[in-house]
Amino acid sequence: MAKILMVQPSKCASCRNCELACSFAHEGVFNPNKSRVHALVWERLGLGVPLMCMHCDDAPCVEVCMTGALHRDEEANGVLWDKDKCIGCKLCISACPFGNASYDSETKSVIKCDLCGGDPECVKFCPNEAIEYKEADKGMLTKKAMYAEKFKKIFEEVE
Amino acid sequence: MDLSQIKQETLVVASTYKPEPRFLLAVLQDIQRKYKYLPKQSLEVVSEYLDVPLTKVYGVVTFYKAFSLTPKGENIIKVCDGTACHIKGSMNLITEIKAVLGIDPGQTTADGKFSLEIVNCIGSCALAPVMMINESYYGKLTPAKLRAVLESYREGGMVDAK
Amino acid sequence: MQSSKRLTILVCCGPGCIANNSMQVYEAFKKHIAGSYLNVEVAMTVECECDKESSPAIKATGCHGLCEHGPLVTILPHDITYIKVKVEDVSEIIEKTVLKGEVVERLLYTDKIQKKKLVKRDEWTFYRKQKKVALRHVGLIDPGKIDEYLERDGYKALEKALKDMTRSEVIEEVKKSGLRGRGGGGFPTGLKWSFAAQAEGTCKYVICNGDEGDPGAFMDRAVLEGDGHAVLEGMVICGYAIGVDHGFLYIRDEYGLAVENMKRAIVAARERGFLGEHILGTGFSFDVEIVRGGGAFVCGEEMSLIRSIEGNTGEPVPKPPYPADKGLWGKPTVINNVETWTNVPVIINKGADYFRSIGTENSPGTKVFALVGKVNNTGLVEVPMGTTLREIIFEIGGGIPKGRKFKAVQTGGPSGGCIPEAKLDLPVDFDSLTAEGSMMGSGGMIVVDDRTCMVEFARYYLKFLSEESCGKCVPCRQGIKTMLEILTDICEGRGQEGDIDLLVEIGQMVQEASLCALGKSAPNPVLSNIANFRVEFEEHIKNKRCPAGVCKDLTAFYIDSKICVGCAVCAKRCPVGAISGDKKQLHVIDQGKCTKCGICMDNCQFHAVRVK
Amino acid sequence: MMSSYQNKILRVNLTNGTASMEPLNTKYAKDFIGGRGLGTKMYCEEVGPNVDPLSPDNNMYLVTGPLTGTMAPSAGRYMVITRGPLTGTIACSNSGGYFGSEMKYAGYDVVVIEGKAEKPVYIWINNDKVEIRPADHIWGKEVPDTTDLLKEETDEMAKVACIGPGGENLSKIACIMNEMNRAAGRTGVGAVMGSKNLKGIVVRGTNPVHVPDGEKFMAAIQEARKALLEHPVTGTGLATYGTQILINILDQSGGLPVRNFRDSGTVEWADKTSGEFMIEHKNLVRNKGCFSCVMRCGRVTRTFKPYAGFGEGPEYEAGWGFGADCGVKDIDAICQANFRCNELGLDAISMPCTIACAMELYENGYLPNEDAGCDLRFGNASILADLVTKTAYREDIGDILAEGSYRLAEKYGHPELSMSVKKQELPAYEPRTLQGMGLNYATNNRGGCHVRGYMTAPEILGIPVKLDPAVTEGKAGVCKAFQDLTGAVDASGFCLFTTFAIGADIIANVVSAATGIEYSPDELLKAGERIWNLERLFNMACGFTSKDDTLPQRLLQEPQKNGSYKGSVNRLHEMLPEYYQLRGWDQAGVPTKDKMVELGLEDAFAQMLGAVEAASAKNN
Amino acid sequence: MEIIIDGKKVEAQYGETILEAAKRNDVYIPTLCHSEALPGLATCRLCMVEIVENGVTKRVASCSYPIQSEIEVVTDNEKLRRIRKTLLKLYYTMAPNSEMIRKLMEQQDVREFNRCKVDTENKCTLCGLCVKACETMGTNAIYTVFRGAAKKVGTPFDEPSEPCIGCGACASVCPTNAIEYLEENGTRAIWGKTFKMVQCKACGKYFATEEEIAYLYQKLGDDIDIKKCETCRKKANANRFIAAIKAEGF
Repeated sequence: MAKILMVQPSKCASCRNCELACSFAHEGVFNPNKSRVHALVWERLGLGVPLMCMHCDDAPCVEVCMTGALHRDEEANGVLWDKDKCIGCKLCISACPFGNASYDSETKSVIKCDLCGGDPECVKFCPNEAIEYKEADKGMLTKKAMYAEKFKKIFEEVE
Repeated sequence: MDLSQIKQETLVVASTYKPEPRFLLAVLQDIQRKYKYLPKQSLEVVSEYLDVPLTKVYGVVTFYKAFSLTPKGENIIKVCDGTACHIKGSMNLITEIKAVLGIDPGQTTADGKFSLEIVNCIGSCALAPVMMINESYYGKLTPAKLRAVLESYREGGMVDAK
Repeated sequence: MQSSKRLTILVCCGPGCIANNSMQVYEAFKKHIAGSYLNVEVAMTVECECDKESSPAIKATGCHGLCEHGPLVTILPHDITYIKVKVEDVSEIIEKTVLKGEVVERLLYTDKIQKKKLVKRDEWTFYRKQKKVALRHVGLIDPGKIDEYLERDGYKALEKALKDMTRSEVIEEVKKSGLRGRGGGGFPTGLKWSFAAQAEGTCKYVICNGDEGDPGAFMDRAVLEGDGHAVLEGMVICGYAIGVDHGFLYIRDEYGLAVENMKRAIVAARERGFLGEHILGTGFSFDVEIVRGGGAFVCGEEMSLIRSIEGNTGEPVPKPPYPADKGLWGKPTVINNVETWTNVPVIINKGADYFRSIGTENSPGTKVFALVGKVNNTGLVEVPMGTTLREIIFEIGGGIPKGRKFKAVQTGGPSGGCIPEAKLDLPVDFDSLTAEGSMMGSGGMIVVDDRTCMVEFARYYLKFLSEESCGKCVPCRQGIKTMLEILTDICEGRGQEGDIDLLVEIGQMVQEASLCALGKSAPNPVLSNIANFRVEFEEHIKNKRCPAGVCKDLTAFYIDSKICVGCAVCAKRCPVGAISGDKKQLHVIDQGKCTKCGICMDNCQFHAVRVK
Repeated sequence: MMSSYQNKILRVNLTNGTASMEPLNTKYAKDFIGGRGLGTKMYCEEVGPNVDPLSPDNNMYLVTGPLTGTMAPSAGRYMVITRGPLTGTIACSNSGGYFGSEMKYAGYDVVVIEGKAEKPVYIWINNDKVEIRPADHIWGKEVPDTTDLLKEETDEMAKVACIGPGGENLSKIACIMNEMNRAAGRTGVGAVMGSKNLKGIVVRGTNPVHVPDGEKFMAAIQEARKALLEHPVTGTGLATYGTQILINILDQSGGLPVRNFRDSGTVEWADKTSGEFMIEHKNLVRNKGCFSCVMRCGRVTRTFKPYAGFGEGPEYEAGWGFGADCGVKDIDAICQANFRCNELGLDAISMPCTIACAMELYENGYLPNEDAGCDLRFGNASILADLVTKTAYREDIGDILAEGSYRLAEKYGHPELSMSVKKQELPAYEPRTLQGMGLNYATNNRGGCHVRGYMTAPEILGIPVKLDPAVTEGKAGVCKAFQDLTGAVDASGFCLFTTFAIGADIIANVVSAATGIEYSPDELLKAGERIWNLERLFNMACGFTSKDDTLPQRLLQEPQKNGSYKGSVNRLHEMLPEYYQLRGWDQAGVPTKDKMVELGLEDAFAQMLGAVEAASAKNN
Repeated sequence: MEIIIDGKKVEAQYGETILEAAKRNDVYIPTLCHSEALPGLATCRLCMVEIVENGVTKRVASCSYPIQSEIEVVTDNEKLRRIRKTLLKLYYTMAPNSEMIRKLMEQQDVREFNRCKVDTENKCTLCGLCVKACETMGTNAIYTVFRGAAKKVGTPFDEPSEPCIGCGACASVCPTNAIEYLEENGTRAIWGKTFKMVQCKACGKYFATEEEIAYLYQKLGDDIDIKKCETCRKKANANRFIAAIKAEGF
């Protein structure tokens, strides 16, 4: 079974090493603004939540992409972005219900998790094991689904 | 002309073709023939009828020489600038027409009587330099002959200047 | 030509003649016959020994070729041809020639080479050197009457192909004939067909390219107007050969008569079973649809034309894939030009060997040219490939008018180049013209004399091309624009040292880098003019002088006092009254008033008007 | 060459309401690295000695290090350099969190604040757009509300450094808070900001920080990361228990100061205030790290009734301060008081130490009841949070607490009861047990402070080697080495805690890879020494002499009451001369010219001498 | 199949373009109008290479020439350099201030060409990527109008184009940054059309045009909820985690 990224915010130390590792791996510089993962920090709660593309099975970003730049890659078990095929309409960014993609107008790039080709930097550099990349056993998938279900409910309440 | 009438008429013209994009040129040609130009409203109707984006309709209209977006004068002068006519002095005709009517190619006189166009070969090279006014040919023109022809149209009639 | 004994009046209604009021002449004949014939009917019949037919036929035919002298009227079976016939001549012709068989001397053609008036058309030097294959029926038949086509072996080739030949045999025959595309490129037609036949996909198309955009060419128009069935027959044969059931005829919308005549031809062919379902009772079906072009020279380029049929702007797309693989709507498509199609029935009917017997080894058959410009016999000519330019211009064309000096002949239109006097003995075929930096093109042949400025002439073509380029690729759009700017500078006295080399540099790049044939050939007029008339360019740049007296900023006319006889023609013709002088006295041009139109120079029979 | 510096300085003048940018002085950057070093150099150049700390003439320098904003582990720090109102020395206060790195991403190595705004303002730095905005509506608000409001008004993703009521009311123990709970805590820098009518600085940056050679840099930091993660203290200890783990360690070592150092050594209930107990007692919610941190010593904590609250901390020194030093054994009360310090923007070391001082004054009867307004006896947990609040707002007794322990004790006639050096309160390490720490306190350029030469490491923790705390021999050398190393670490952007696991070699390696300037470990230490000496020169120019290199009397004379080192005093006199000598100073603690030339500080030295002469001339 | 590029044997797939094969084998060929997302324009002609196919030597645009036989490709020789240089002179007259053109000129060692009129205002080289992008989006808001030297990219009658959603894909694909695109005060302006932007329900940031949102609803159906900017959506998402964590007692 393919691996998936698992995030446990309760373990996040808000150190944002994930952002640094990600931006360095992808951009060659340190710039959290261009990271594919963001540890959003609630200062009052002292809580960080690392967020990146959820690699949805039926991803709206893929659906709106007219050139196939965003596509589901079965081998990677994720939603990948092909720079060469992107025309910069940026609709994927608005389409993502989780806000997990952004656009860098300087480099004309969609900034979005690409799973680092199977060895995610954020995972490697997370000191607290808040982000893990694991074989998705049945239990974890259920957990992910459970999370999603729970969030959906809360989301509705928030809205 | 009132807009709804143009729309109505355009639709009538367009409806003689199946609503397929490939008939775009054909429909436009028929409308051009009807009005001597393509009213904006017609383009919109055609765009909708054939399901061709208006941008593309406009792109096609401006691409081909057969189409005009501005109304034409009562009499359309087409001066041939085919090669044979060119080497036989067609540009002198243009100069002369400008002197007489005060219009450049592509323009229409203020009184709406004449429009001037430069066209590619009209296949009458033997009569070079040649021009057409509406459907009539005037060949082997000299500035003097040209002036007479124009005068005759001005008076509303036409003259056999051949 | 005398195959029919029937009394027939042929009125040329080709484009040149129509412009000379030939339709009115035709109408006048009809009116006169209708109004007066009853009186002469018996006499006519007896005298003419016509068979069962009882009334003379009046035909509005396609172009006879010698447009310069139109309208041309030929009376058969007497085989008397009159030139420059006016409406007022009609009653005299009926009275004298139709009724009595007499010749009206003043309407006869004076052959300048043979130096005598000639009655029969075939005797004219203009026709003697010609060989009509593509134009075999044009001018002889009424295109509106399918029977006239049938009488002359029309649709026999189709019948032969359908009933006696397999598809591959048809293609083989065309391949064997060596027929090359008459639209300009000269690609072997049979090969093109075989590619399309092999291409995958069941839906394929046949297209006739009738988008004759060359300024100075009108042979396709003549065929479409004068012998549409020949085109249709060629297309149907191709359709059979490559397994297609649908064809398109793309005709310039400006060719109103051609469109009308082709429409009628299609209807008639359908009625007779040569088009439509189950052609000639076989299982083969094929139909043709007319598409009117929108007026764009680039649509002569096959991919552009295809895009145009699809309802798009006529922008070319990169090749390969070629239309034979991916053409109209992405399907395999054979696209040939009008003249190519008309040759097909001849090849099938008479065989490839016959066809090969005409013309040269590598360019068999004939080629139709529109011979225009500074030549006496302006018009359409068809000659076997290999005929020399000299024969065409000085024999068929009758040489240069007004005793002026031949300077060059431009072939291939905007895609071609100029050929100077030194190369006049060049046999005309695809390869020899290309070798000279020109090309066959669709068959425009423009003769220019010493009153043509070769710089301005190149500029003219570039101006044309800058407007006609679709503008898609940069070398073509910007290259032409830049070259035009430089040439305009040269013509207007702003030429700079190095401009010629720059033109060559850009020109060569445009040839190499352009996307389609329009761009690839666009620099030809400039490059060939530079190659052959470099001195004239240099004269413009260095001495700010236009030797031909065309570029107004670089021209001043004067009247040579040693030559002027004071005939006052120049003064009379001058549109601005810039020339004065007493009768029989030296005339003088007022440089302040002169607009440099050159009319004085063109009209002075003594060649007294000179360029400073 | 591409380096991790942004090579740009932002200068905001609040008097004129102007903002300008200028290039970084690369020579200064090379010699002083950044942070504390670069800031001090700039301060000395641009301001000089003897400026009233709370006057508009006192500039404030927010300075990042070359590692700030990079992925160097635990290196997201910035420094505030100014002249401190509490001590009158060069003040330099260090903070972590995200503010420093965000400043770097906005494109600045240094932000200089000059002058004084007429009315309360805040500065909004959005990359290269800089605005000075009115802050009347926020003035008076506590730190969390201020932070939220400023972000709301600017950018949710922005980072805020601000003062609370403590700074507004010019408390000399006020600090600058960033991300609500991170503090540039000591020497009263919050009051400097308050004196400028500057409520906060909001910064948002989206620019990159480059390194000259990515591969080389990553290799360097990987080595550092590995060392940090594998070390028991930095890898697991701090993450699990935070710095509060030291309570039990110091208590067991007999080095825990108790009740304003009166009952020092050990206290039986110390473990009830320890990091371990906070876990047991469920105070700890989770651990937290600053930007790029791998040690994650931060504590997210909650407290229970009657001291219910939520916040961060405490650090060991604050926990000790409100705990052992005030004689309080209720962890909830300790935590809650610490929360209040953060919310109000007060130094959580000086604050409890000042309270402890007040308690002793009170118990001794020097501080009258009517002034105290409450039962100020040691161990009264219920008054802590309230006293913090009163200090920030300068209410009642708070008005004098806000001045720090020295001025408090002085007011009530017993300055010797202020456990401070150069008027700054001593932190949680008993110099009578930790002899070397005593030397560090005494010689420290910013007064009573543990983070300039953390002698606890060798003397208690055995890092890098265990030294007997009771011994004075050799301590001068160790102390100097620690001080110099700390100088370089503070300049680089690294967190001082990294030095538990990594030494000058690795640090030099990382700094070299980031800056593209090759620093050998020796050169790095030399830079640290240069910084230390420049600070010393500044202080001397301000009138500080070797007389100020001392400890409170009690520590030098009064035997320690409890613990393993019961009966000991600090033997500073055994260490100080050696220390001066090792530093290349004369017996009066004045830097020698030769040493100054060696360090390239001759200009500053001349300037200092000039100032001293001018001062003595004025006195005469 | 095997082809030869610059003397080196490389593997190529039947039907792929020369440019693709070259790129895969790290052979650089200059391009301007090439985009893998919108292939086949072949308008810039900078990618001309020389090939020998069936014994015939010719120069072709590598971006669109399919490999159908074992050809030999030369990507750089005197003739090709001359073509590129001359071509770049023309580019200079069109878009002298475009960074991309300047870069290519520098790379190909071409100096400023001032013999002819230089359009200092212009940056567009009419490569056609914008039109193709717009077409790909299915919006068809812009098209090439007129032809030849007068050709330009535009909207019908030069008026704001009704179907334009303001996505800016055209500007994004433009290699010479010729398309102006201005976002300020809650509006976005492009191609003469000014769009009202939608404000994030949470933070108030203007994040998309109304038309873009409508387009998305049309594509994705009404289930999708686009009322917030991506940052706030991310925050909302984070909030869901936080709520869950809170529910579990921190």
